[in-house]
Amino acid sequence: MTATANEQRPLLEMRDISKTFGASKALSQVSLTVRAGEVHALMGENGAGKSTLMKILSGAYTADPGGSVLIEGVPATLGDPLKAKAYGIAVIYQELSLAPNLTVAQNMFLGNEPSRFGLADRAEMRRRADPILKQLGIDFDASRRVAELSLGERQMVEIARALTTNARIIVMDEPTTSLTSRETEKLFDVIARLKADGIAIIYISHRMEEIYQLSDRVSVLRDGAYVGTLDRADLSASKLVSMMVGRDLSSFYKKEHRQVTGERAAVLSVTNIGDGVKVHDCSFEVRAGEVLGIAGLVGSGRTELARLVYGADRRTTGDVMLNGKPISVTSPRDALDAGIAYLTEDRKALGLFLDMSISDNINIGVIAADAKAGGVLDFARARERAAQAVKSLSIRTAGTQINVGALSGGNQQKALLARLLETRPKAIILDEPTRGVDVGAKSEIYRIIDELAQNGIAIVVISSDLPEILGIADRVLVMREGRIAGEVNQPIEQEAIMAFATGTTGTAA
Amino acid sequence: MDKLKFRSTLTALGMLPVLVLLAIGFHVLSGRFLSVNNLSIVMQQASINTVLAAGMTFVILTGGIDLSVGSILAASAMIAVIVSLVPDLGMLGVPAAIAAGLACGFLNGAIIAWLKLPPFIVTLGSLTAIRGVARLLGSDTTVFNPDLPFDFIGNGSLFGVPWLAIIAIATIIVSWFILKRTVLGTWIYAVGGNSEAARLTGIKVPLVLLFVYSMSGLLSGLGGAMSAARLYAANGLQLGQAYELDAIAAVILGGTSFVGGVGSIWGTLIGALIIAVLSNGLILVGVSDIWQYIIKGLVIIVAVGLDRYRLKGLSRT
Amino acid sequence: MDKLKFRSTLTALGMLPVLVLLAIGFHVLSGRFLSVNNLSIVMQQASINTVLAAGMTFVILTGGIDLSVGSILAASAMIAVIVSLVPDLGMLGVPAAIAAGLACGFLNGAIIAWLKLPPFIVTLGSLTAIRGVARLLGSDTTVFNPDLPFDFIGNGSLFGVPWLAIIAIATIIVSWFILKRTVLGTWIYAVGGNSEAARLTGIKVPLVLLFVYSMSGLLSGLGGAMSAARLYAANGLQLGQAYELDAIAAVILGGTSFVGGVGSIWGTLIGALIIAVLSNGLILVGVSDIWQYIIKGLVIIVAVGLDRYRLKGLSRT
Amino acid sequence: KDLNKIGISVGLLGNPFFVATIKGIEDRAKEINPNVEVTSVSADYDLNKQVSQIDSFIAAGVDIIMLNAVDAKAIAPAVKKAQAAGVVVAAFDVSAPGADVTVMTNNVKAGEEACNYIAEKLGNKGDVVIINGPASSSILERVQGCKEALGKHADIKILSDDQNGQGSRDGGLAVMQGLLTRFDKIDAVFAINDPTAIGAELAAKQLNRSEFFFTAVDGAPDIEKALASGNSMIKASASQDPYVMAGEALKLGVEVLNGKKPAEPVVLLDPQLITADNVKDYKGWTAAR
Ligand SMILES: Nc1ncnc2c1ncn2[C@@H]1O[C@H](COP(=O)(O)OP(=O)(O)OP(=O)(O)O)[C@@H](O)[C@H]1O
Ligand SMILES: Nc1ncnc2c1ncn2[C@@H]1O[C@H](COP(=O)(O)OP(=O)(O)OP(=O)(O)O)[C@@H](O)[C@H]1O
Ligand SMILES: [Mg+2]
Ligand SMILES: [Mg+2]
Repeated sequence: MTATANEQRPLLEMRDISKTFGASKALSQVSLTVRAGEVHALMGENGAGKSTLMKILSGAYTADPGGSVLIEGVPATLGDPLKAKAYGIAVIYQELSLAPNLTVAQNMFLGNEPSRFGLADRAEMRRRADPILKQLGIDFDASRRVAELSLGERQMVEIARALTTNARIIVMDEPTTSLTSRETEKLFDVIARLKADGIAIIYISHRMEEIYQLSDRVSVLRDGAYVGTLDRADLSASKLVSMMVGRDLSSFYKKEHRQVTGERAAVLSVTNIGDGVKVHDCSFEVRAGEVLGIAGLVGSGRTELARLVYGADRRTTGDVMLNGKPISVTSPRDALDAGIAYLTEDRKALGLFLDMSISDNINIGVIAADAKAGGVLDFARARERAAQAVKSLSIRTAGTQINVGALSGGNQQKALLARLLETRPKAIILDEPTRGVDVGAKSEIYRIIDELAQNGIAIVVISSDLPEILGIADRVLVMREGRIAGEVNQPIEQEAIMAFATGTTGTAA
Repeated sequence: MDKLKFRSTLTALGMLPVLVLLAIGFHVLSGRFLSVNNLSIVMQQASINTVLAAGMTFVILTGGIDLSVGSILAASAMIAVIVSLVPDLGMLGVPAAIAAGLACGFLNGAIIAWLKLPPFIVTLGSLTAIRGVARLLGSDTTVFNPDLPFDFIGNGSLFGVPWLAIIAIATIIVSWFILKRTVLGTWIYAVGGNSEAARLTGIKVPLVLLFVYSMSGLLSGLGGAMSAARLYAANGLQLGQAYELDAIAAVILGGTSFVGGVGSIWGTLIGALIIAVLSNGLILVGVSDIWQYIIKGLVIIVAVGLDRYRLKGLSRT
Repeated sequence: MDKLKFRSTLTALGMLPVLVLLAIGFHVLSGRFLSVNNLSIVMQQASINTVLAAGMTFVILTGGIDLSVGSILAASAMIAVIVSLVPDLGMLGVPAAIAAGLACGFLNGAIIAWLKLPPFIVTLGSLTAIRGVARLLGSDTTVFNPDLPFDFIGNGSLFGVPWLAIIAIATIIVSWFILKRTVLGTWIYAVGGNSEAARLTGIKVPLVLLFVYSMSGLLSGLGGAMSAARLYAANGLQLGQAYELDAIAAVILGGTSFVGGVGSIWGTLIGALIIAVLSNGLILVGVSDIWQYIIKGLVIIVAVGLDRYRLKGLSRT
Repeated sequence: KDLNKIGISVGLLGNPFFVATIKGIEDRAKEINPNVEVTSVSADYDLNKQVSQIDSFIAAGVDIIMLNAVDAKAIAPAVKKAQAAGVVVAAFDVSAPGADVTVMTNNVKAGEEACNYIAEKLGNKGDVVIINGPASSSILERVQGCKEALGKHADIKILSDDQNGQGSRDGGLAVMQGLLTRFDKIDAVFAINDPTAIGAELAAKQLNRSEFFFTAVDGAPDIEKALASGNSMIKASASQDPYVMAGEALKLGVEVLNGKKPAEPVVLLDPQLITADNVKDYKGWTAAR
């Protein structure tokens, strides 16, 4: 396959693309060549410039003058999304770009509505939407409003949207961050078909196994510069990683040193919790130093469960106990005061204050406790905490006073994690802790989780990334349709989890 | 499923229950509120605000605001009367007013869409500037035409329904059609819901903004013509003062969200009717002016409160 | 680095260049604008709006709005004058006014924070209702007290600086301190930046909202006392009409974002000064009332436009 | 016909002037029928609002509408509509074309008297400032009367007449501050009403300017005090009597209601110039009657 692809004329050539944001350079002189019918993976650490390059391709950003883009050898003028669309470029954006107030179908055809004389043709829209949704195995209705969907479901809508246009080049910027293996497989089927139709796919992901499985060629960016391209045949983990980070990165997720015995006391116990709508009758407990994984399909209610425990939503049934004592949790404040912390899966919408500094973001949970008399901020203490956190979590930044919004995804995630840790929790719930985080940062986050566990903190990790769950969890609960469908103990097997998640074996353990 | 259906019906009804309650309350207290005669008066009184609020709905749906509607109304009304005084061409007053409103709205829209300035400041600026122009048009006095050729608009009726009310209803229906049946309508909602996402899908956000502010201007111009037709006169200084607040209140009472993207034009109609019913009903009941203020303010708050409570009882989020 | 520094200085300066330009322009045209005497007048005229706008800054930083400031000012001014008429206790007029303002603001805040109703509607309701209360307080007439015990506030000065201006500056400094130096200030920015994230980090969002609306009320009350001291009188109906627009304009001119989370109190001060300079300067130059409207409106738009352009020239996004 | 229900619409309630008119109407009405129902509303100087109020009054079945027109010309159609519905319209303070009766102050004369006083005091020579207000008929007439009076004297110069003090203390103060900076020497100021004059005087006191004096129109309660104090820069005000004026309008209106056509449909009441000398005999707006 690579042989035939090699002979083809490139479908897309990007030459010497640079992009400056204010005073910082996100891309310098990057070039990229993509052929028809290939899956071209684009890799690089967080902040390497992958999304920026793709946004230039899609017309969301205009590149600095000097570079050029050729499509089928003809220079193309991009610079506005409509033009890019006309060239047959479709993009699945990393930061989901859906209008939450519109329905799934409306979002899929936004800017591209089937119409007669300017009148929206809803029947036609449904007619064209349904097969695409079916192809992706989407089981929610196209008339649902996007605001009601879970993050994973939204990502599926974003993917479906890219398939509505007759694109020649489809960019997928981390399409699977909130997807579990079942949805991911569906996506891969679709990709295979697109490929067979001669459509070029630029695929960005931080999940190595996806890259191995899919890509024909891999290009790597580092610090906004082009590093090189590998053919499928030359692909190896160590080579890729060293190209990406410029140094060797030894193994990630190890946990041999941690041993949890059944004797340890339960720190967090939840009994029969439910909200009467999306979560029913869930019970579990986590012991000190234990990492409890929660798996399940997209929309199975894992996030909802975590939010109930944390008091972010109101529960209708159930109790929460910490260290054997019942606690009353009716708001996140209560949970934090008791010693339960929660890392949200949606760091932009629900986690960070993008217009505030890194230091403020890290300190926001503890400034009240640190404050001097009269609620006056203790700047020295805050600076110290921020500097300490930046060091111990190796957050890569020019300083602690710059806006957190200027950090790359992985570093934003670490900053958010730092905020939770400052509150010195006894139990901590991590919802998709490595969503959109690069390999380097991922392994650091795993290291942090490991350290926390060693310090006797009870940890719950919700993740859609099955290898991740397999790698770090001591025990896995599987959710299906708002209930705990089963528990998988060591040795943890992928098949067992999937069987519970899809409901092909018996019910609750 | 039944519960879901019931819920969506209730949501769509919005503030209608409040409107009905108010109407019944006033009737019980005054014994005259629900007379045909009075209802026609209420409709007339609501009509101009309804037309302004329809335009405002477009604007607020995109997440913007238009403070200049009152001033545009005043300037257009001036033009309507001035043109109506031209012999033989008097009927042109109405299109002239509408065109003037459209021009003002277009200007607002152009500045907001292309120069990307905040709508609040731009329309606050034009609120002031256009008010000045309106005064200038009549050299700061009242212009008056007792033989207004299009006075039927303001004072006539068709099969017992005042023309003003017919125009208002027509405006609502046209607005509904644009918002719910055309592609443009979807774009308006999309821009309000997530303007960056809209841009990325290739929607020309500036054109959408230009449209909504132009629409608001056009409808303010229509409101000016209606006002002129009703009063046979216009005054650049006094006319339309603080109308923007009433229009915005109608929109928000009707359930349209200030951040954009959520709301319906029918809600706006009900909101405008609630405001008119309050003003008329309180006079009918004989409440003194001072207490009218107090009661009006409280009713507005309580109405939205009830609405929230009603919706909350149904959902759990 | 140098370029970065230059840029951030310019951003912090905000509309200051516009203010300076306006001042110089008016001085050239009138030859009197920059006299000590006139500057003191401008400061006085800006002072009440500055105080209201400071409160409004708190509110807008959380993404809310307070339309009721003008009405609260009127009610508090009434109370200030009425209390000042009590023999021997006259000086209590000032604290009484402030307390009344605080109470109104607290009410607004309580409804918004706990019943979760939209701020626009709640404060529109209280704009109307409190206006009614203000009229009721004086049985709908002007109350006046030619021997106001605290009239020095309105007409006296300290080392040549009018007391009104001193109060306004003090308000700005206190506000700055709260916003930038206290925990509460950080929470206010956090709630405005992302209120759901704020809730999830354990910030008691309702309490923060309660605080900002109370603050806005309190400062409106202070504004009422200042107005009473300046005029020796108060009128429940006329006082403070449309002041909310001026206050909001000052905040937005000062660069605070309508969606919350971004902005500074110094910007607000400059915004309020721009508005006062415009009003005073145009009279000084002898522009007629009508043209004052037109020019004021245009200048406001142009000023924000210039500001945008200035920032754009520096970044490329 | 009996007098059962009265609707009053005034330009702006909350102005003590209109409070006095309403009291005048209520007192006269109670004399005729102690159980009379009176509803008073404020049009806030909005013609649309006033027309709506008139519509509502018609629907509420009032016998008489006591009208203080927001616009002396443009109110005509609404008056006609009310009369067509069998309601008597009695206008006060501002003329309303076609009204059954109108009782108002002679505003031209008020302006004239106030400015004659200026001319006299200045010895027919000097620089005068007119602080204008919202362009309503009564204010236009006052300014007209003033200008006529001053125009008779070639040596009197009008420095400014196009600044709007909004008819309020607040506006008067702000405008006067600007005018005082603009003009180094002023000999006299005519303010279109009392609140404007008081506000303007505050500005003068603040800036330590005392080379001039004020006259105004109204005779409001606060100006009584100022005049009585003797040290005020306000020297005279052409006073109106809102209580009597509105009461008179109601009386004439009731006569029309009973089928008696008034001899004179428009009654002009002469203003009375009050000064420090005669203020103690002046019966003010809020005086108990
Ligand atoms: N709108 C913007 N304004 C300023 N800087 C930006 C902007 N967008 C991106 N950057 C910066 O440009 C650089 C490249 O960002 P980009 O989002 O392209 O990285 P990425 O490779 O997609 O990373 P990730 O894997 O985390 O998605 C980063 O340093 C980022 O901070
Ligand atoms: N705000 C909301 N309103 C209505 N329904 C919602 C809302 N948020 C989530 N849901 C629904 O609740 C169900 C559970 O969502 P939840 O986010 O808990 O799932 P999840 O297992 O975390 O999935 P994901 O991996 O997609 O995050 C989904 O079917 C989703 O559609
Ligand atoms: Mg990216
Ligand atoms: Mg989830």
